[in-house]
Amino acid sequence: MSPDRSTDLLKPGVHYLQGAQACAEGALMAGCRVYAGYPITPATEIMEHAAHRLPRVGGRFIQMEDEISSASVLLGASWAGAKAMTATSSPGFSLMQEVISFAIMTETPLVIVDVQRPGPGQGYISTSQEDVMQARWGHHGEGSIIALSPASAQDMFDFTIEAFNLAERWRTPVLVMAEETVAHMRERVVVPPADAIPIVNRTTPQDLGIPPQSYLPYGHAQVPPMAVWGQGYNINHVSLVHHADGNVTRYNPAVHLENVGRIHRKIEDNVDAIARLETRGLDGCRHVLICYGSVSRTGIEAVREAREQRGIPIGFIRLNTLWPFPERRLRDLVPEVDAVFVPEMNLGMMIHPVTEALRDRCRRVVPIPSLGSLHSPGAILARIYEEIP
Amino acid sequence: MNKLHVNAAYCKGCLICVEVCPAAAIRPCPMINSRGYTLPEEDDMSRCTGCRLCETVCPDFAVAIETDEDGGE
Amino acid sequence: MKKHPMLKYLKEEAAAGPRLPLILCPGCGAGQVLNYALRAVDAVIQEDGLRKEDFVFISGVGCSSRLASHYLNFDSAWTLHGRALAVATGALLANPKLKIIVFTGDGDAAAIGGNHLIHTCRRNLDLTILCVNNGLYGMTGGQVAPTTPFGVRTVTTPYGNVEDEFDLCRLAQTAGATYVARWSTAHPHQTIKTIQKGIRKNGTAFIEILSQCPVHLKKTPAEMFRQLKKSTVSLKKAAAGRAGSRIPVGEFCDIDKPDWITRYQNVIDRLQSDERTHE
Amino acid sequence: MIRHRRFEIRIAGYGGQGVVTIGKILGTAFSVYGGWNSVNTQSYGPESRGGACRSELVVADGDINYPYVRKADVLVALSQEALDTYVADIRDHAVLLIDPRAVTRLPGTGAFRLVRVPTVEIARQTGDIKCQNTVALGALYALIADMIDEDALLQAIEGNVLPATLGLNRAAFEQGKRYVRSHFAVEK
Repeated sequence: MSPDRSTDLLKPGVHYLQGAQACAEGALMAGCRVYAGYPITPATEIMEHAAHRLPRVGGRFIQMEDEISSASVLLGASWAGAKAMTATSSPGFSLMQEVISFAIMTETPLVIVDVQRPGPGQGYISTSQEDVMQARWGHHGEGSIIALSPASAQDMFDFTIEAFNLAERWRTPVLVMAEETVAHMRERVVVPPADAIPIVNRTTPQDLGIPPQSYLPYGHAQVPPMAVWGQGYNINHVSLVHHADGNVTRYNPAVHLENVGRIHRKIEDNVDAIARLETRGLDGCRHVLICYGSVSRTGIEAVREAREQRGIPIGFIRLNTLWPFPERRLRDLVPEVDAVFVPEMNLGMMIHPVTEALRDRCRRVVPIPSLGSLHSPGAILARIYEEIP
Repeated sequence: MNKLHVNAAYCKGCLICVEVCPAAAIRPCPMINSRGYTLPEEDDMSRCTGCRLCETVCPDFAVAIETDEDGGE
Repeated sequence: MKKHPMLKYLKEEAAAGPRLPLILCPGCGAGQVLNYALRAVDAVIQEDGLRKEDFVFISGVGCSSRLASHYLNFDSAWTLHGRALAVATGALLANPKLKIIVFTGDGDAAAIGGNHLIHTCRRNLDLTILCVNNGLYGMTGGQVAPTTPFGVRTVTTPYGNVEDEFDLCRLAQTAGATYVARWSTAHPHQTIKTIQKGIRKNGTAFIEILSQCPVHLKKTPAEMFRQLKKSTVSLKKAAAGRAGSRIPVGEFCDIDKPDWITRYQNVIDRLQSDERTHE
Repeated sequence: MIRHRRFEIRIAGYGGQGVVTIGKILGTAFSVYGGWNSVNTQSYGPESRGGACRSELVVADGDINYPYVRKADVLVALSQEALDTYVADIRDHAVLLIDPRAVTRLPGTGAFRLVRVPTVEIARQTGDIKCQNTVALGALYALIADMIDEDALLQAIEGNVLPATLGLNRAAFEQGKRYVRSHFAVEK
């Protein structure tokens, strides 16, 4: 039963796992065979589990000297053909931003898990959603990002697999914005049979019948096929503004716009294919509560109680994907409402894109902040009752 | 006789090739070219032993020595 | 016209136009190091029956790192400042069969990437590190580097450097690299042989190549080349106390010990045999 | 005992008593073998090394949204500090399972059912004081036996302890269970 003693991937069936373990197991299931990391609370359990399991599935684990090198390892591993992951917590996530920017520009599939803890500075080692803006805007330069927000141990398994699939599909770094809450809780995790788990692998030039002499590492399609090192494609990964063939000699702003514009659009144009959200009770609702991650567990409880106790017509939306932000979808789903409540474990971050999306759909947007701990349902409920007497 | 080939598009006129030539077979060209560089040129190629040190030290992949063997290929 | 023999390994023309000449300044030693490295690779390919696609070149940021920017007709990557060794670590872990050569400079390897250099050597990862040491930051305009000697004036030490320089070979050797050598651009044949040895070494090979920056040190390339030759001395003579102010060159160490991949593979094999015993 | 829609167990003591392991075993038993949902969390902070330690389990027959204990139905207190810290957060008529050697000061008032189990003593007699936690687990099981099968717990123990200690842990579990069954009326 214990995954610690299995020599293969996690067996189909019911397991009882910590979110951190589920995350590492999801990665292995998705095909991750290189893991590099640096210890940091509260993300360390992912790394420890990876250290334990990687050699048992024929992969390789390495503990690096810092978070920068951990993230850098993923670049080389990905180019050499492996699916690769690291996990860290907020201060380490800050250190990885340059690599994230680099991975966006070189269109390198890799997965970074951030088990968020509160800041700024060392802050504390409890739970947090304070990095959700850093996920989108922390890296220097343009270029969109994909960031997922798990809320349970099952999500930690499922979303990590999805993160690898999205990374390979869109040839881009993908972030799993976990929280201490979800990384440390133990819950039932149901593992489907391996053949029922969709696994995406990157498109190679061989897949498209492109021979080395006509291969363009940054061309052919909105998501260019990616050659693997060692197969004769002489692929050169480069983050300076480049032409489709990887040539960096003649910079000009038009090439820059084409290069970075495509990298940005391949994510943003496909927001509906990438982003997912969950809804409850939106029909006829007069108010809506929008949240993500573990706060959605408390949020749905508060919504249920508000409806049961006082008959308040309040709907519920959970953002499974934080970025790209599904603005159009949100506008389609939310009718004209009075109040929009946004509980977050920060002082109000995702409330900004929510407000921008629903600015003409509602009369007010109400932040419900919490720092360092998960809101209790009562805390959210109290704020709802305050606003809707 | 061996022949010195200088790729004028690549050569930046550092003249390390002239510096290293053990036989003093090549020399700086007295003319400055259109890119502002002084390129190497043949001096007395009868002295060239075909050691190719000039090729080996060239930072710009700009010089090449053609020997009789090359011609025979 | 006969072309330079190593051009067969470079991308002269590509869809978006010509890539050569190299972006480097006239007489830059980094171009020579590229020439030497390609000759070493050429020899290893021919003598050891390796294929061109077995080789990968990885660099960080700086003058020498431009060597892997987009010229090579090999698999390659021009990566982040200081992080080339970490990126190379990832590639090695993903595919240990790759022969990975890292181009780095003294700033890239010893300052911003100093920690990665130490730990790469300590782990004895099977990489060949070619550190082009010109004693300063060339690309950004000649600032002081960890390898700039005491007293030298640069744009950021206008009154003379108050710090001592790093001896990178001693550092790499102490940290655990299995093959450590130093030559200069003025030692072409020794450098080429040493790089071949480094590629064949199963473990971390750290090769420092003293190089010239004619632009920032304001001398002609030929003068600098001559000076490099004069300012170096063999390790043997240095050991006999005859170095004076000259820099020792030669092989600092050449030892045998299992590399990281071998040791990790032992772990994988042990786990699998444990599992078989239990079944 | 009535089958609660949501049932909350808090186990507290100090580091080294195996508090976290009991939580894992209980969670596995309920979720994997018992047909319930459960969420197991543990106190998390630098102070949890050797100092105060807490493990929580929320059990429900439906979805568990809020993952933490709000008012415990059962508080297992293995140290005085644990009791002092958490006794205020128990539901009316909750079960208070304590080791009387460790917990000597009890609240004067409050509606709770007290179950005193000398876990350390029983563990010593069973063979090793390290299995204090499985003694407490056996005692706890005897109190919630209407919610879960003994077999579910025994399977969960097997998956969560070292194979070499399995026999000892099974025996400790049995002794804890028997103690409560034979003393329950007295304690009540």
